[in-house]
Amino acid sequence: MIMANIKPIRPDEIPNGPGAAAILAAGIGCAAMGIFALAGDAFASLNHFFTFYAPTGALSGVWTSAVIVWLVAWFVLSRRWAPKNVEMTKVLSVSFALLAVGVLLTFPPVMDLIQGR
Amino acid sequence: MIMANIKPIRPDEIPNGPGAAAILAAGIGCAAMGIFALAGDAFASLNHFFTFYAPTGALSGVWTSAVIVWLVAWFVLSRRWAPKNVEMTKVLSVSFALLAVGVLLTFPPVMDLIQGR
Amino acid sequence: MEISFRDLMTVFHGMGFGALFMLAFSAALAELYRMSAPGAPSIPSAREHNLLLFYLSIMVILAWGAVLSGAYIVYPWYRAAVPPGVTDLADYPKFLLTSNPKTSAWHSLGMEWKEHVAWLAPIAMTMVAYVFAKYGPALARQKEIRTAVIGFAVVAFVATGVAGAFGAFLNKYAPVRGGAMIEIIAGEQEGE
Amino acid sequence: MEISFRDLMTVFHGMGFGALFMLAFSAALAELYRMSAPGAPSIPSAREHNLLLFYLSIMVILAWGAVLSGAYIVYPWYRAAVPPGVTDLADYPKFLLTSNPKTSAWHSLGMEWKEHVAWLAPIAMTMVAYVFAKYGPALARQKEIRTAVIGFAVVAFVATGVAGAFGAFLNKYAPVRGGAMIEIIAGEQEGE
Repeated sequence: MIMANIKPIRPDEIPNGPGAAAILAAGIGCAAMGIFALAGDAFASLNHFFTFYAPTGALSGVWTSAVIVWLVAWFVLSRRWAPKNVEMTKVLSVSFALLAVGVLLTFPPVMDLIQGR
Repeated sequence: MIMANIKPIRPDEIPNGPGAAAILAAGIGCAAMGIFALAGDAFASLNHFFTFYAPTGALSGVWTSAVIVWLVAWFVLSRRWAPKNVEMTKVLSVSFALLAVGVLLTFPPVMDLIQGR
Repeated sequence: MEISFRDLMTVFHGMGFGALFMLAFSAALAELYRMSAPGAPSIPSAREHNLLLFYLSIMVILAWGAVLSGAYIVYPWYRAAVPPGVTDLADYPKFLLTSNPKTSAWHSLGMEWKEHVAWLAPIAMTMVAYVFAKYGPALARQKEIRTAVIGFAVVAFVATGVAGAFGAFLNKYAPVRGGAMIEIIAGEQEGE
Repeated sequence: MEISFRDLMTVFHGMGFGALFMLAFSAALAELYRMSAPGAPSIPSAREHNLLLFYLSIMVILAWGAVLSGAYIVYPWYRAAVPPGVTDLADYPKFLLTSNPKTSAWHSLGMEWKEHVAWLAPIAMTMVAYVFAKYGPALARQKEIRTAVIGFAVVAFVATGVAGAFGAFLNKYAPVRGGAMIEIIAGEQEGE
């Protein structure tokens, strides 16, 4: 992955990899929440699929799936980046962009706009 | 007043008098709020007296009076204590006791208990 | 989606002033505690001091705004007397609550407590802000004053919490209502 | 003074978890900002560090508690389908709101926004607490990580604010209701 690796780690320093992994994973989780929310709203079949627990409806599957995506992303990124220093500026931009996706796609007027309602 | 004065003031030090005045005055104001609230509730004539602004009823006079008592107490204490060091431990005990009076007397079950309801 | 004028004023009172005031509390308490801790590892800078003083001043304004808007705008609607001949008490929250033994304590405990205890908060916070302005970091050497400042601030927080929590309940069980309707979003029919 | 079981659960969701979480925020933001400020006048002590970590951990629990209790306890009551033949929608808040174009946006904007955006908060706060645990004062030398931590925390705060504010409105205009009544204070007849 392009962001990984690079700067040598000073002995007294915690590498920025674990932090970068947690931050990027949180961005991915937030974006997943927005994307799944939109998908569940737009497609009846997905809405049905996401109904993990009937009384809570599609929300149960949307959040569960987003949380799984977040945790898997965190786990995978952690394993790759734990001992390294990564290009934090890039990680930061991507993470905030993903967070923005999550914020925008959970906002109903944006959801409706995308669906052409 | 027994609490006033005593310790000499070191040149690099702000005397505790202004703080003591503000604290004791706040205690007096809180107690006044409780006492006026109880009085307005217990006596119809006072309830009538406290109705400074009819739509708000007795509450308008209760709070206005308490605020006036607080500000007057603050002004008077400030003038007396401003340049001095006072016995802060005593001021503290009295202020917290007055605060407790305010807290208790604004609690309706205590109000009712005192009025024998 | 629309809201009545009285609802909107209640929102200003409860959320604009009251909730903002409460939300500001934890930082104020933490910073007051820390900056004036005896043996604090560092003397706060003038900038830190001024920032906290500004923050406390805003809180004082919010506290007075909350009690004054409550007492002079919302409370008169809440306690408005029922005109003769009116039997629907929906627009007279106090009498709606007291007309039923199952709800009367929301007034006789909740409202009566709230309307009085809330006033302790602006008095206490004004003192807190003044004392902090006067002493600042020197509070670390004034142990008793520091105790009083933190003690009064905690009581102000709790008093506001009581007022806010009962406010939320009262706003649910017997909301003030009426006045012109203000449309926030044009009506739409579809459901999902 | 009594409260229904469903109301009580809504109180746990909204006040016990949600409001407490929000009230904790300002101190968390202030301390995170301060402790990790580059050129901070002092290195936070281990005790300060552990205290903030403990505080953030409580916030993470409150955040998850708020969304989970919302999704699995309150939301099912809110969205319950109206059985055939029932015409009084009072116990079916979603359908009560969507049945009227003047209130439907409280659902289609308020609830639909709230139910999704609220989930950003526990994800973001979990990351914040983890990163603070991992780096602590070393954040002062990790400028980008610090920016991310504070940025995500602010978004979590705003998302919770949206959820909480709409929660308060929904609880007023279409409260979840029903279940056993729980008496808090025995009924009394007198009014004042």
